[in-house]
Amino acid sequence: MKKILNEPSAYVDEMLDGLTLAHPEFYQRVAKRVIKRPDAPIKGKVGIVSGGGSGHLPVFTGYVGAGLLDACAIGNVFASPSVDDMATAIRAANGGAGVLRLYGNYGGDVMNFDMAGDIAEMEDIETTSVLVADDVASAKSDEREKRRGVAGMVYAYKIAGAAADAGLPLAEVTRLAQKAADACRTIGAGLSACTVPQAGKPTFSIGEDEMEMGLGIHGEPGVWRGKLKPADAIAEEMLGHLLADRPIRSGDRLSVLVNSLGATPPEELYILYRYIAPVLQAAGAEIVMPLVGRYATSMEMAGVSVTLCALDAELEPLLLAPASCAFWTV
Amino acid sequence: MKKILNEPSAYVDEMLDGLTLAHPEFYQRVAKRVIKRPDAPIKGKVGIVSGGGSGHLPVFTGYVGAGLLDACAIGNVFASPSVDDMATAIRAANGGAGVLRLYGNYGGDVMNFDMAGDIAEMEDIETTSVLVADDVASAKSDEREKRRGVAGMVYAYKIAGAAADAGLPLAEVTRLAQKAADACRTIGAGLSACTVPQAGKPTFSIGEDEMEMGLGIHGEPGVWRGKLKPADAIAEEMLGHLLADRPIRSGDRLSVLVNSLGATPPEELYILYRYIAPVLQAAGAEIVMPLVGRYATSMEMAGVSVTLCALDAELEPLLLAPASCAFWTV
Amino acid sequence: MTAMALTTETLRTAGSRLAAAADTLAPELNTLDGQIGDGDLGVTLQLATGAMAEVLLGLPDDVGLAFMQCAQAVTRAASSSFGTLLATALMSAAKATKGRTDVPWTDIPALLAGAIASIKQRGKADLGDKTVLDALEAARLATDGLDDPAAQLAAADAAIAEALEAFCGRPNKVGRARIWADRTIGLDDPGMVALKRIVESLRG
Amino acid sequence: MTAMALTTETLRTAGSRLAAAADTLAPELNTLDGQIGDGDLGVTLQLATGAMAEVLLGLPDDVGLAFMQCAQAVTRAASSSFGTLLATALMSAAKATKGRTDVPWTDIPALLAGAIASIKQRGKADLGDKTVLDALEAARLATDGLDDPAAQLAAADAAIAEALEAFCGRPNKVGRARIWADRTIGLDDPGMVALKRIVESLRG
Ligand SMILES: Nc1ncnc2c1ncn2[C@@H]1O[C@H](COP(=O)(O)OP(=O)(O)O)[C@@H](O)[C@H]1O
Ligand SMILES: Nc1ncnc2c1ncn2[C@@H]1O[C@H](COP(=O)(O)OP(=O)(O)O)[C@@H](O)[C@H]1O
Ligand SMILES: [Mg+2]
Ligand SMILES: [Mg+2]
Ligand SMILES: [Mg+2]
Ligand SMILES: [Mg+2]
Repeated sequence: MKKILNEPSAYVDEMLDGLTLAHPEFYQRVAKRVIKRPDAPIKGKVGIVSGGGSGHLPVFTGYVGAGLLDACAIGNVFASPSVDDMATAIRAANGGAGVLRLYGNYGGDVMNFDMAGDIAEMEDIETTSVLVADDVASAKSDEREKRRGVAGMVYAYKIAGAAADAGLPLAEVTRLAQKAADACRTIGAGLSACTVPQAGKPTFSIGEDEMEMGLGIHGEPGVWRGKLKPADAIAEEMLGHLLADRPIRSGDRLSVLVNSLGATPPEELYILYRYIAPVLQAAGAEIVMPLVGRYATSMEMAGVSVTLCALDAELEPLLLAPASCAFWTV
Repeated sequence: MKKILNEPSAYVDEMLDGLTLAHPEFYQRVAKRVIKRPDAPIKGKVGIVSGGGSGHLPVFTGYVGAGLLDACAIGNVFASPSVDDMATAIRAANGGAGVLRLYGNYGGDVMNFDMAGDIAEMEDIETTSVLVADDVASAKSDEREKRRGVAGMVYAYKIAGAAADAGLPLAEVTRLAQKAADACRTIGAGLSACTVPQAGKPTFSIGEDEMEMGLGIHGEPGVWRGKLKPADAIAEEMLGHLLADRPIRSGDRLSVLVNSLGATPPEELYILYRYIAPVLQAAGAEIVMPLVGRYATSMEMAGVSVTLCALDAELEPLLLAPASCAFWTV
Repeated sequence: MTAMALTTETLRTAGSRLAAAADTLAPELNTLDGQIGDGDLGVTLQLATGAMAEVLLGLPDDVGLAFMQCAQAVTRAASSSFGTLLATALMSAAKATKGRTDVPWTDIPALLAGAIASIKQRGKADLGDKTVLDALEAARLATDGLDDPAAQLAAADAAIAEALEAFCGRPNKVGRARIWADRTIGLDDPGMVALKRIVESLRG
Repeated sequence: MTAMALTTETLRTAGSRLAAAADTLAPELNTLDGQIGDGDLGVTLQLATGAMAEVLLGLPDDVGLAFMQCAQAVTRAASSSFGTLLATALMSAAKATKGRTDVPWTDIPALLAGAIASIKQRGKADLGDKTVLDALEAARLATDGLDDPAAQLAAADAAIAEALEAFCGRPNKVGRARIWADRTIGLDDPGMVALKRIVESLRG
């Protein structure tokens, strides 16, 4: 295992130690595995919490910040946080106006967050929940609710965070978060695996000249595995999957996220973006705030994902509103 | 070669196509291999240009932006830009107050930038030059001027950019850039190699359980190669090299950059920072604006570098002054 | 287990038996889960029972509150599905027994029914999906009408064994194993085996 | 090459000969450079001569301006050390011949001396460091006093061959090869070989 770490079992806690030491202006530890904004809970503002397994920075914890999340519960690498930590995160985010649980659609996370919601309810904290389920490779469009949540999460965080910042009530923040989640479609492509520290060996193996189209951010199997294609062919196929799911309508305003799963450098992302942007524009879309970089990752996995987020007059200003965390400033 | 690209020979140009398409508010193409701020040249402001080989994003081109660089010349992967492009960058940055050439100490770059300076001189553009030579592993401290320039570049850009923004004259901007460059010490450690697209195979090979201490950002050989150590041992040794070169004095104010060479994820950087920060503090230093992330890279190379930048009353406010580019907002 | 009714003391005895047995049970459950899931079921059982063990001494006499503290201990420690479902079951028992210090043994089937309903809701699974639910349902049916804890455990044990046999040849329909449903034919569901081992441990 | 003096026409003839030869010369130079450097010397020669070839037809009669346009063509195309040093040499010749349309052959050693001085300054290298400088110096000495281009090229060719032999057993002291200085003992310096091949090509 080629990683810079101490004891594999200490990976997550030491990572959080470093994160909070480096950026106390963004991240405050509420419990061993719970991080909040230093100014949370903010009285009268709807709180937004998320959570999930570690190994995806900036997802999930990294997006705690102004105009984004109020608190986050952190699990082991690729494993759900505990119900208890989720409940703690909800409490830390609760400024009296209710709390939205906004996270990715993974079985364990869903059960735990639901249970944490029940606990919060017993404590008279009103909560709602929105699941991000944007990975078009993980289920057909007639079973959208079964899709995994991947990089589209970033748009949902940003838009919900701005809605909460604007002082909207819980029901509105929840509606807008759901609308943002529904507006996102993502597909990934992997070139290499990654290693969960406590497992010590790669999550899967893939040939020296192979890629996997449609793979998930924990290395879940994709649509096909085969010979590595040229960048333009990869981009073309990824766009094909995304646009088959939601075709472009003339006049569409889209944000595009070309995301590295970790090891893939920005140089390669820009090569992809160079192909993607003109195709979308030729189809009649206008691109708004393109994002190119590492927004949702799988540690040292090589690969990319492409997300399209279809905006409207309600979502666009929320996406463009100011926000800041250690990993992203808008 | 596991990379997402089209023709290897088109790697750099397609990357620049994507970069300028995605971020026109930051980057404008002046020539095929020259990028400038859209508002450059800025009348009356000292211009700052840099340049170097591709494959290090955000270095060099990524740091074109307000409070940073005015223009940049871009070479092939790991190869010097042409004299001609450097001269074009100097012209693009020249707002009549002179231009500082600020870049890393590599033989080819130095010859070319000197020659570009001669050309600029023939055109009556006043220029100065500051070389960043911060890699302590590449030469002993009595031959500091021979050291390679690595991640310390980022501090030199930031501080010189702020000085130019403040309206200081060329001589002052040059002095402060030199002071910033002199204030930086860096050491790298590599876990894997990277592949230059046109070469098609890794720049060096390294065993599955090996690391190389002191390696350069093109994979230049380091101090030793041996078995991968635990994070704390790596951090301890890196700090040892840095502090042997410039011991901490009580009351020191230091900025620290824990930088990924590419594939190494932020999780691992935070594990290192967790060790580094308390050691510096225990030695009597106060940490100012710690930076943890990918600031100077070698494509998909796994590894890290640690930079210490010793601040004083003159440098600190310049480091903290606002700046923005697509990769970094202060 | 020969007390007249289920009390907080019963929870203490049961809890410490499970905690004592967990280390021995873990490897088998990890291996089973590793064949079709992520191989952490044994660890989950260790974490859950270990966390419960820490609260046993201080449990209140109110059986409902005692169940609740056990549930909370599990939520703190075990975040994999089985841990969450165990906590869900304990919470449903807590709600059903709140305010009582003695719960008659004849209430056991009803408590199991409550747990089954809560788990169904939490995990969006049904009977027949080849999960721990099917083992719980077998136990519920087997204990119905019995009023002695030893007899109840013996009946549950036998019924779960039968259920395991009945489901072995069928595919898993929920949880991680769902994606590989066909590969699960011929394998026991790890969660069902876990419940069998729990019952065996309680029998002593 | 039998003209009375060096004119822009001389540059045209020389430039096209080099461009024609470059593809043949490149593999050997790439290989040599690959042993101790980054293996791009042949490519650099191709890029530099190719860029020069494009400007040859349009060169002005002022030899100085003609040299300058050649220098600029090289700076556009070839950014490796050898390209930059070649451009540096051309620029120094440009400064020395500016305003003249005829440069007597007896000026060649002085032009070489000027190139050597500029390259020394640009590359911070000295004679004896086993670089293209040592080959240029050998050519300068050999051409001194000769006033016929064919004789000058023949003398330079022989002198560079001697210099290569003399330096082979010594280590490289500048450029990329410096880091591996000891590994360069017994190998020819690629830049010196490049100059030898250039002279050979000009002899035809
Ligand atoms: N949604 C569900 N409903 C009911 N039982 C479930 C569900 N998901 C998992 N299980 C049970 O839990 C067992 C696996 O537990 P565990 O290893 O903790 O799950 P995971 O590691 O996948 O989160 C399964 O064998 C099954 O019996
Ligand atoms: N600083 C220098 N001074 C003089 N000659 C040099 C210098 N650096 C390189 N050379 C010459 O250039 C040759 C290598 O050229 P080239 O391959 O273009 O260099 P690189 O690829 O390292 O930039 C060397 O063999 C040497 O003769
Ligand atoms: Mg499991
Ligand atoms: Mg699990
Ligand atoms: Mg070379
Ligand atoms: Mg070169």
